[in-house]
This record gives sequence, structure tokens and C-alpha cells, in this order.
Amino acid sequence: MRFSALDGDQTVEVDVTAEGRETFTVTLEERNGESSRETLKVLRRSGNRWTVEVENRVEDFLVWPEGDRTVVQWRRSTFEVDILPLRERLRRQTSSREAAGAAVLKAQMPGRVVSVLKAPGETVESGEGLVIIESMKMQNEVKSPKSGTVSRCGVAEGGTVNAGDLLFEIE
Amino acid sequence: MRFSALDGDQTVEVDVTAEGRETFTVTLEERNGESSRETLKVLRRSGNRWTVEVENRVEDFLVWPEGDRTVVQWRRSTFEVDILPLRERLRRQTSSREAAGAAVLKAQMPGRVVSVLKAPGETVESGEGLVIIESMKMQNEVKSPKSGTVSRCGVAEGGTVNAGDLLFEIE
Amino acid sequence: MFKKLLIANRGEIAVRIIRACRDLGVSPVVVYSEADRYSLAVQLADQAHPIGGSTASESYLSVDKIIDAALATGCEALHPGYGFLAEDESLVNACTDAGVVFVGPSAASIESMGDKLRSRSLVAAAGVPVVPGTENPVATLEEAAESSREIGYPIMLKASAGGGGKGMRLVRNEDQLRSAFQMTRGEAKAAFSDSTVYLEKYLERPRHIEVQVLGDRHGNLIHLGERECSIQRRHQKLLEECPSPFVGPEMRRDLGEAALAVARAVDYTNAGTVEFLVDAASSARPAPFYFLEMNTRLQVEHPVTEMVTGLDLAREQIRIAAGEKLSLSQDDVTWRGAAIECRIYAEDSANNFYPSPGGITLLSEPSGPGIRNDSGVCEGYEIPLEYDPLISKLVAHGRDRAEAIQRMRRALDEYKVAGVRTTIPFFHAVLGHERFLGGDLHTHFIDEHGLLSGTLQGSDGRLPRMMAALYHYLEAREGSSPDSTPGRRSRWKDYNRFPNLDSLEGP
Amino acid sequence: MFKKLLIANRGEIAVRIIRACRDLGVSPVVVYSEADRYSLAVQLADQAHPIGGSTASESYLSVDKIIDAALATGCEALHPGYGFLAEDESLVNACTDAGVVFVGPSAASIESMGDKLRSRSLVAAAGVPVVPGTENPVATLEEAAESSREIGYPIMLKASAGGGGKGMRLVRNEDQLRSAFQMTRGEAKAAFSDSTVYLEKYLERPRHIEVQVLGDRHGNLIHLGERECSIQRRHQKLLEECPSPFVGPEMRRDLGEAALAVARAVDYTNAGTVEFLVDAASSARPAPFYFLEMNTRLQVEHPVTEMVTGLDLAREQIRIAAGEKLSLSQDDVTWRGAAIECRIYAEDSANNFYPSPGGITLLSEPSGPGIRNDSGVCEGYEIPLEYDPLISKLVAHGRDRAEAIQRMRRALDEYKVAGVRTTIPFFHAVLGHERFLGGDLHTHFIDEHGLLSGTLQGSDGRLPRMMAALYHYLEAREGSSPDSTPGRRSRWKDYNRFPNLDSLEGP
Repeated sequence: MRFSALDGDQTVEVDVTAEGRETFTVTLEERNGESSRETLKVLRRSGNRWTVEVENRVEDFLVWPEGDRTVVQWRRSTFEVDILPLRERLRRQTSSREAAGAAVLKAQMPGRVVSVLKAPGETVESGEGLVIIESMKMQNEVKSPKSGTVSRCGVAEGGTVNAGDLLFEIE
Repeated sequence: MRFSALDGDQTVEVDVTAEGRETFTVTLEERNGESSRETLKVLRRSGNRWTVEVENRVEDFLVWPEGDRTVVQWRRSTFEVDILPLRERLRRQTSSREAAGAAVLKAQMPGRVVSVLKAPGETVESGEGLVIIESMKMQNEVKSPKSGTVSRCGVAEGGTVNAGDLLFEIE
Repeated sequence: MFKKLLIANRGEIAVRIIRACRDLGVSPVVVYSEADRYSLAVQLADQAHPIGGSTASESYLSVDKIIDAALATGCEALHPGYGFLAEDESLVNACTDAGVVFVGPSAASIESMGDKLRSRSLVAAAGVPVVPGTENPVATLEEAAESSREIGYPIMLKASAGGGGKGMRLVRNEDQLRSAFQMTRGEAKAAFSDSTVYLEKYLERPRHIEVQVLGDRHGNLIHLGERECSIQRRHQKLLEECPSPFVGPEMRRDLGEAALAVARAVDYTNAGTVEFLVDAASSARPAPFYFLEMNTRLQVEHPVTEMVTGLDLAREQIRIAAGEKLSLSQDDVTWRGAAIECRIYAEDSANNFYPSPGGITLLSEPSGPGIRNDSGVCEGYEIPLEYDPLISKLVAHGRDRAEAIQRMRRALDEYKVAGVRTTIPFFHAVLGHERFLGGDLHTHFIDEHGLLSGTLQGSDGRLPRMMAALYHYLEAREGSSPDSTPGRRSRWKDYNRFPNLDSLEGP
Repeated sequence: MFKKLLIANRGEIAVRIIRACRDLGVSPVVVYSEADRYSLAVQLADQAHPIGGSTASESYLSVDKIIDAALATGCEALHPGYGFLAEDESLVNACTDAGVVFVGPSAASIESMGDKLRSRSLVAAAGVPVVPGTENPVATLEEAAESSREIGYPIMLKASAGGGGKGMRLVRNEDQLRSAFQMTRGEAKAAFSDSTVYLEKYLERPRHIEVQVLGDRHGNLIHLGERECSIQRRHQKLLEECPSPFVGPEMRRDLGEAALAVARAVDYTNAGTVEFLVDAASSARPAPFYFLEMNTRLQVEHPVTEMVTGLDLAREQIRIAAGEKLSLSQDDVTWRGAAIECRIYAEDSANNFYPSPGGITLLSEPSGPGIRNDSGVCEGYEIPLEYDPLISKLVAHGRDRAEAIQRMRRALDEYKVAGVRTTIPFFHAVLGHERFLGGDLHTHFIDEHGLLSGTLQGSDGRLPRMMAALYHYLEAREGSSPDSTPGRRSRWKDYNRFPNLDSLEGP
């Protein structure tokens, strides 16, 4: 099965092939155009936790989805991976081309919508506030990256948002 | 919904009625013929663990099925409850009546079948060994409670059994 | 001893107090807001009393609701934990009126230490050094400018009603003072309803070192040595240790005596902490230290002192409140080894410590020799948006600081949390830093060594990217839909299946 | 220090050694049998090496496979843990031949202590009291009868190659001796390929008290005080404590000196334990104590000594094996407070300790002040049929024995295990027993106080029965079928979903 992952601003291809009940070969295209391949043997999966043997080492991964991203924790680091089945990536590229010229603002983290400052149809200046979102003790004003007209608004006062949720679209 | 629970050698009725999303009234017939009623408010359920409010106290229960029984751990004790929906209890009583005269031997705990000593059709004496089951470091010989003929055998050498599994039926 | 005790708090400290109650044979009762209904504290308590809405002001900050809960559940005593109403004398007075024993100092002690300017003069009068500054409020810009010139820039402009890092502003010269003065007064007025401000000399790279004290109602008062809490972010402590790598026996004795003098000045009883700033940059030895403030409650970081002294501070608090005598004298206090605490928050340390609320879908806690994890959560718990997102306090003890650090790193490696981001990677970075290992700490350590930047994000993403692909591959095969966002909620019911009942009962 | 170390064991002790490796910066490699593939140790190690079938003889008892694993993974050292090959000198010799450092004493020390009769005379020669008995094997019934009359009944008939409670038989009079003599010889022959037996005086209600020793390869040898392990069932320890409530400073010194004399007699290095029987029933004071045997490895119950002395024994073992010196002298050893360990087994304590194998469907481990849980399992783990069903060793430390007991009871209350029965209810019964609280222990405590009977089954089943009904009600509503047996396996996939892949990959 083929996937498309973002590596910086490039997309690279990843292929997963089952070699047996618990062994998989994963081929990853690198940014320089070469590719690397690993055999991953799943020793154990328990919910979000995976114990995998790679090159004779036991590696422990935590994997969970968060909005559009996949969060992978490995050793002492956290990785946000933007990966989609290749077919889905192609479909999205098309739709984003259709929306060319529009700015789409998505929530960066979960929070509560304190105040919605603009409604669809209203005009906004670049840098003008669109919505205030609070998470725990911090309030954060989301500002418009361009001047234009609000074409979509995905938030309502008092509601909550998750990372990746659409907040505003400005045309 | 009505259930039938074993209390010693008697069966008593238990009724569960939902009072709301998380509140239930349970009525339990006592051995002396009287009945007691409690309102159980489920504060939280997480897998086998239940946190329930009863009479203003928070009670923590572990509940899991084990063979025919339901194991309930509460405070510092373990309870084995033999409970079935009333309809199922009635059905089983009928079928056990049909099997009257037959002795049905079930596994009391999980284990590995070391050796099967009798086969269907063979005759056995009361007290004669039927099967040897091992769990960890202990071997346990299951003996026939009566003289008769082996009518059913639910075990195979080298196989495993769980608590409640049928081992032998002697007619 | 009390039969029942109300815990007027939430999270890990509520669990901590439940454990102290259990060890004393006291029945613990917790209050809970709507957001905390599924919390670990509710699960572990004997009784749980709902006190309303999710925001703090509707629940844990409401004196009336807390007192009502104590009376409704028949509790004889109330432990405030830390934060919320723990340092609010109105709760103490309400307890007195209701006939409930407050587990903490007197209202008068709390009040004296709550006013920073008043506590400064009390402490100075007791012969304990305070940071050089004004003894009285500065009411006008002219007055402020004159005092600042006397003290010498940089100075710190502080609200008298502030504390804990709130209501203060650094001023480096007279130009800055002009704009800062009215702003600080205005903010103080808005935040604390009191515009009183004063000036203090600003120490450039101080160490934050504090002393734990314990006093009973029979006149016994002891100190349990110091904790160093210099690893901070925006005046919030992140990592604490006992003992301080900077403090030797002589300085420990001096700090201890100063702390006892402060506590005596306000007739202090129960557990309290006297905070000092230590001017380690000064060439003077022993290094000068200055009284900063006194916290009239149990500190978040009390476990490091417990690990090293072998005492149970929460238990001592309840014993003292019940009128018992301290279980040991100053000479009985011994310190063994070293302990470190890391505050594990649901915050993304790779992304400027942004809060990361959400459901904990997997939790595997560290254990083994020298490890203690005071947690407030369990698998399936959803970290509320409303409160401090503390997951647990991970504590490591060792024969010396090096062993405590090694054990902490091992425990951080074992600690697995999925579903939310945590500060675990941040602590790996701190504990691996050469300057930290050398004990060279100060309150700007994190900023100065660039430990807040995005460098904590992993760099070699080859295997993680492969793993993410494998995850989606298997999710697809298992029948869920990876084409759509595999939202966090979809998996939720595996963990807390109760919400399902909604659809079962019909309308 | 070593770069890589092979752990030739499984379960909690493998996890314990992994943690010691982490603290030393050594990369831990574990071996695993088929049954242990999903174990916690495999998950935590850097490398995991399969060594075949599930039975012990196919895997953990195979010297060849263990040595092959060490060589294949490039390990410089090997830690045997306890049990399996830990006291088998052939493993030590095979390590030497393969150039792998064995973490433990020399083959000669193991061999000397493995032969019980030989160790008796070695120890007696070192001036340490042994239980009165024969110095040589008794070869004939006549010889046995004569010696028994001399010693006085009751006597214990023991296999010289036995130990740890195996290969021994109590004889109360000459009639019993006649039938017992050949039987014990025959059993010894069958079990140990050595029919040598000898006689010892049988002590009626002894206390089992043992001393931890630690020696390096530079001639330094120290003791770390005693542990009392009198709470036993069929000679298997269930609960251990440090210090013994029976031992005061004077007796501790005497026991310590005796243990050091024993260790010196066999040039002992690394960690070892000298076991004594103490005749507390004797009117003599100090009470007489007798050498029982020496265990030439780390004991299961070592954590109670760690909690009280503040040392890390597994870490010291590895350091010693690497040729380092002991990190402390005898005078540096201090004891603080008291610690208790409960061995939590997957056994049904309400049903004669029948093993209760199966899958752990829910696991919630205790924590908080004074608590350490050395666990070998995780949620979703299936306890294999093949080995000792130890789940974890729960350890509580307190300022004194009373506090340690209180904390242990709190931790037992917090400890939640579903899917298998455990010995947790049993420990509640022991810790609540008046005689236990009074410290009045002996090796028949459990039998004598009826703690093995079925009384642990709960009696007031009203609420549990209601709860069971509610469980089936909600299961029925949630769509599973409560009419059929709601088998344990049906829920299994929620926890370890990997088996699902079977059906995904097709044939």
C-alpha cells in the first residue's frame, strides 16, 4: 500500500508490504530521491503502543492520530508526521488547487472558542483578529493572514475545537 | 430485566431497571424471601472497573466473566457470582432435567491437559481417574464422582481448558 | 484523629491527600466539579461530593460550596491542597465559623504573608535579610525614581498583593520606569483590587532555594532542609530537587534558622515554605540569601523533601491539625541521598509549552528502585481544559544527585503517555544538559540554554515516518477508515465505554 | 563497565535488571521463550533474543542456548537473576569458557554451598552454629535411628543436594523414620540424582531470618543487615520484611558477623544471602540461631533491604562483576525505617492458592509515598502456564514497621487486577492479623492462624450480586450476548489487537 508523507515542503512516497503475519517491509523515498528500506517486525501492539524489532533492536513507539497529523513518539522525541494514502493525497491536492487564492486557517491545538470576531461575508484586513481561542490559562487571537472576505467559518462561541479543525477561510 | 442468581443452593431473583442514563435500581430477592433494593449510580466504567455510588459512598468494583461465573472484586474480597438471565436459567434447568442422572464434570481452573485416562463408551468406577490437568507446577487428577459409562469427553491430551469447560460426562 | 476529612482540591494533590488519609485511618471525601467527574481522586475516595460547574470559580474557588460540602458530608476537617483557596484566609474563617478544622496555618498567618510588603517588614524585623528595596509603598513616579536610584538599577516593581511570580515587572533604567510604573499599578489594581506597589533590587541570576518548615500547636517548630527550584519557566517551577547542589551543611543551618525566624514571626503552625533568592553570582561566601515570600500551605514539590527525610508531610499536616505533637524534633531530622521531581504536564514542550488537552489513550507509568510517581490521572481520563494540566509529579531518589538523575532519566524513558503531548522530552533535554549535571542552576536556566525552543522536535524522522505508514496500513486493514481523519474520539469508547449507554436507554 | 549485558531470566527480575542496566548506562539484552514474547521485559530491553520453546527446559534452563544468545548478541556479561540457572555452576563454567563475565560468585562458591552437607561442615568449621545434626551422610536406617536418638526427635531428614525447602521430610519418632528413610533417599535420587541424606534437629516454630552480604573482588565484604521471611507457605516465602521485628542491634551485629564468617569461608564475592533459623521459642536470650543455607544469588526479596539501606543491590552486583570496588564500607551502612514486601501471585488465595493463569484485562498499580511495585507484567499480558505465576513484588517503606504496614494496606487497596485471581486478599488478611501486627512470626504462621482456608471468599454478597446483575444487564444492552458464556477471550482483542492480523493477511 502506498502513502504520501510530507518531508519539509516536499512530499515523499512510502510503501508498506506485508511479508508475513507480523513482518512488514517499509520503503521510504528520501528527499534526495534515493530510498531506504527497513523490515519491521511487530513484537507486540497494545493500543497506541508498538514494540517493533528493527535491525535486531527492540524499539518502542507510541502512535496516535491528532487532527490531520500522526504523532509518533520514539526514544526521547516526538514527531508529527503528515501522511496520507497516496490516493487521498492526490484527491486533496486537486481540491486545494480549486481553493487556490483562499487562505484556510486551522486550529493549531484544542481549545474553547471564547469569541468569534467575524462572520461569513464580512470583509477583513490582513492582521485583523478573527477568533479568540482559550486553552487552559492562555488566550490566543487568530489573525487573518490576508485581506479579503470571510468565505467559511467553522467555529461558534462557547464551542470547542481540536487541532486541525477548520476555523476560517478567507477569499 | 430479570436475572436468576444462585445464593448457596437456592436461586434468587434479581431485577435491574434503568432510572436514567447512569442510574439503575437493582432489586435483590433475599434467601429469607424478603427483598432489598439499591440505587446504583455509575460514576465511571473503564473496562473491567466500575466506580459506582451507592448510598452516598463511592464503591470500586472489578467485574469479569470466568467460565459460567461472574467474578466480582469489592473492597478486600473476591466473590464468585452465578448469575444468568431468568430466561436462560429456566432453559438450563430444563436441559439439566433432561440430563438427570448424568454427572457433568467441568474444569475448575484453566490448565493444560496432561493425560486423558478414559474415552467415551468406557466404564468407570466411582473415584477412578478421568483426566490429569496441570496448571503451572501442580498436577491435578479429576476423578469420577460415580460409577457409570463415559458419555462425553471434552478434552484432548496436550490441549488447554478454561474454568467451566466441560471435561467429562458420566451416565 | 478525625473520622472524615474533606479534600477541597482536585488532581494529583487530591490523590496525595487521600493516601495520607488512608495511612491515618481517616475516611477521605473529595469534592468534584463537572469536569472532574471521571477523575482518579473520585475513584479512590470513600465519598465524592459534586460542587457544580467546570470553571474554577463555579467550583473549587467557591468558599460557600466547599463549606456546604464539608457540612453535607459530615467532615470534621478540611484540607485545601495547594492553589485554589489554599492561601485564602476567608476559607479559614469560614471553616472556623462552620466548626470544621482547617488543615493549615491560622488566618492571621496567611494574611500576614499574603501582603508582600507587610511580610517584608515583618521578616526584616525578625532579623532575616530581605532583598534590598523600599520598606513602604511607592505612591508616585518621583518617589519610585528616587528609590530606584538609591537601590541601583535593575530593579523589580512589585504589587504588594501579588506573589508566586504574578504582578511584577523588571525595570532596567529610569526610562523604562516611567512607562512601567503606572502599568504595574493598573495591573495590580485589576488583578488584586489593590494598586499598592513597591521596589526591590533585581538579582540577575539568582537561585531559588526554599526551606520546608513544620510547626505544631504545642510550640514545636522545625525545618526539614531546603529544596532548590531554580528550573523555572515564567516563574513557574518545573523541576525541583532536595538537597540543593549549592547548599552545604553550614548554609543549610543558616537557611534553616532564617526560615524558623520567619515562621516564628507569624506564629506559624502546620506545613509551610519559606522561599529565598540566593545571589550565587555574588563573590561573597557564604552567598547572600534574601527572603522572597512564604507559602502558607503544602508545596507542589513537597515529595522531594519526603524522599530525602523519610517523612510524610501530608500526614504530618493532618496530625498537627488534629492537635497532635510533631512526631520528631529538629535533631531527629536526617537527610539521606538526593531527590528530583519533574512536573509532567500535558503541554507540548516542542511547541512553546502549548497546553495539550485531550484524552489519555495509553498510560504506562515508570516504577522500580527510587521511583515514585504521584499521578492525578488514569488511562481513559480526559484532561480538562479548565485547570492546570498537571499529569503527575515524577520523583526519583538516589544515594546522591548523580544516581537520582540517572534514575529519573530511566523513569522518563519508561513513562509512556499517548493521546496528549507532555513535557517528558523537555526534561530529557534538561537532565542531559552539562550545566544541569554540574549543578550550575539559576532561575533563567531554561531561557539561557535555549531549552524552550523547538529543538525538542525529533530530527531523524525516518523510522517514525515508516512507523506512521505502518500504523495507517494496519488501521486500514482492520477496517477503520484512515482516509478520513482518524479522530481521537473514535477510539474513545474503548476506554470509557459508559457514554454508550446514551443510545441504549432510548429517548 | 560493560557495554551490553545479557539477562538470562524472565518476569519481574528481568525488568529489575534492565533498570539496573539503565542506571549504569549498560545496554540490556533479554532472552525470551515463546511464552514470553509479549512480556514487559522484551518491551523494555534494547534487544530481545528468542531462545525457543515455552517450557523452562527448552529455554531458560538450557545453558547452551543462554551462552549462544550471549555470544550472538555480543554481550560481555550475563546476569542470571534468581531461579533457573542462577545457582548452577555449569552456567558459570560455560560463561568462563565463552569469555562472558558471570554476574555472581565463583563456580567454587556455588558448588560449596549447593551441597548442603558440605556447606554445613564448612560453616561449622568457621565457628558459626549449624542446626544440631549429623556431620556426615547417614547411609543406613540403623545409623539414622541412632543419630536421631542422640539428637532427639523430632528430626528433619534432608537431601544433601536439596535446598530451598525441597528434598526434606519431618520425622517425629522412630516408627516414622522407618518409612521415611528410604522414601526420602529415593526422592533425592530422583530429583537431584544424589541419594545422600543427613539428619537435623527439627525446630518447632522457628523464625526465618537471613542476612544480605556483598563482597567485591578486592577483598571487601560487608553485610546489609537482616530480613525476616517467616511468612511462608510450603517453604515458599510470601512476605518479607526488613528489619526483623525480632532483631535488635546486638543480635543484628551477631547475625551479621556470622554471615560474614560464612561468606569468608567460601571466598564469596558479589551478592549473597546467608539464611538462619532462629529458635525464638527457646528461653535463651539472645535467642539461638543456626545456619540454614546460603543462597548464592540475588534474592527475590532484595528490595526490602534496598528500601531500608538506600542501596541498589542489582547495580552493585553488576559493578562488582565489572571489577569495581564496593561503593561503601561496613560503617557506611545505615538502616532507615522498615520495609515490607508482598509477593503478588496469580493464585486464588480463597481457593488454596490454586494457580490462576490467564490474561490480565485490567491493571492499575499502586503508587504514592513509600510504595514501590516491581512488576513483570502489563495490561494485556497473558500469564503463562509454564512458570512461577508472580505478577509483582509490592514493597512498602515507612518510618517504622507500623507505617510500612499502613502503607502496604493502602497500596493493596489501590492495586487492581482483573482477569486473574491474585494473592492480594490473602495479604489483607495477614496484615490485619493481630499476631502479625505484634511481630509474633514463625514459619508456620499461615497454617497455624488458618490463613490458608477458604475464609477469604467474601461473605456479604449482596452488593456484588447486584453489581454482577448490572454488569450482565449493560453487556446485554451493549449488544454482546450475555446468554452465552461471556468468555474471557471475547474481550481479549481490545487489549492486544495484534492477533487480529492473522485474519487480515489471508492464508
